[in-house]
Amino acid sequence: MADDPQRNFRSAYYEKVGFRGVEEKKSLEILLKDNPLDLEKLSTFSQRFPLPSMYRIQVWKVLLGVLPPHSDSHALVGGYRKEQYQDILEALEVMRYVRPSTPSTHVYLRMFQLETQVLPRCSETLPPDEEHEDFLSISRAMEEIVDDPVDCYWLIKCFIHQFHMRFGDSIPHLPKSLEHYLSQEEPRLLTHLKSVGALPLLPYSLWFKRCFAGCLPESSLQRVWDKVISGSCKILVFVALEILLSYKIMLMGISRPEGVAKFLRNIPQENTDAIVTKAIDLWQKYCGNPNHAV
Amino acid sequence: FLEDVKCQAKAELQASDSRYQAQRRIAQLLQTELLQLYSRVEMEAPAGPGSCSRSSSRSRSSPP
Amino acid sequence: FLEDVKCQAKAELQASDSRYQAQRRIAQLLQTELLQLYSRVEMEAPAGPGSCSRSSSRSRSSPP
Repeated sequence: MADDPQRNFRSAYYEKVGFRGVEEKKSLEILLKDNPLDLEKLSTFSQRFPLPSMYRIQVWKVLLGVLPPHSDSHALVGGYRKEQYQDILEALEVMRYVRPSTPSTHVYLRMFQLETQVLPRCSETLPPDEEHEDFLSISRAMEEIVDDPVDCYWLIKCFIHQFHMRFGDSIPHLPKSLEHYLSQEEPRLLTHLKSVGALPLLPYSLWFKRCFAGCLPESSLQRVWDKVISGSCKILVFVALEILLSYKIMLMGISRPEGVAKFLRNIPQENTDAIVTKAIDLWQKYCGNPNHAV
Repeated sequence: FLEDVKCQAKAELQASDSRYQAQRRIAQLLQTELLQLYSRVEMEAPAGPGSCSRSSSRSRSSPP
Repeated sequence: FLEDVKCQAKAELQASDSRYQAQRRIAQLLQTELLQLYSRVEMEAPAGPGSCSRSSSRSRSSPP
């Protein structure tokens, strides 16, 4: 679909002059008319192109299994999802896990805990702590991307579930992979990070467990999540790598490992779009056909 | 085509079942909560008229 | 044969749905009971702020 360099050149040109992804949008619209939807084709599309924002939620819902591939089941299943959401919420309200003042991300956490049977007893419920921060960060980010609370809860739940099922075994290896690609791209920075002892202190949880939720603004984040949801966790390594490369000069000047970690946990929010674009380019360069690059 | 129909039916059934499972968890949780509350009520007011219908011998047993 | 598969799928979905409805009614009954119990407990101990954090001021407070 996209192997033609001529076509890629043209897309890049459109992007520059403001017709970004016109063709991509059309081909996605054709895919979305299929019944049943072809999940493999949708994944491939999402691996190769940015999702147009008007279709993003719809594609995510299908790829994450919130909605089934058969479009004519969407109304029925969507109704079930809504009922399930309302049932759980109502019960939590009655049992006073949830009050009108409870932040919605905490509500989602309690709902998720109820469904996964790890809800603490009401009398023993403490406010969420560090242990829940991965969930809460992802929820906060999802909430910025998705307006409807029912969709938002289901996307959080299925995103987290799918991420663990698919990539749970790969996640522990991502720091090593980052080190490898950094040695290819910028060995001097790697040497510096090693010599000041910052390498083990890099914010790996923020990067590889929260998938950059709370690190990148949502407009950039959703382009990374497009790739994660459609089947790649390797993209996370390249986003981390691009962050390191983008702030190389700054990082080379920091000699305290805590200083490095602190800076990376709070990177400037200005040019994150460019970082993500470069990360995707680099990911495609190293991983070639993204279909096989998990 | 037949496979297709089966797949569709399966997806619908799974979604319906997930709704049922959630409702089951809710009921379990409510039962636990009720048992706890009853046992507390009974301990606080053992002679209270409202609690006489419950058998207090089970009041301190842990919930299922 | 296709009709047959469809019929079966429909029946299974209906069964799942009625299981869900039954479980839902149970949960609703339990919720009603819980709400009543909460209000009774709170009338007996009006100083308690809420069920979650309510610490019984009476001498026979239940263990956690």
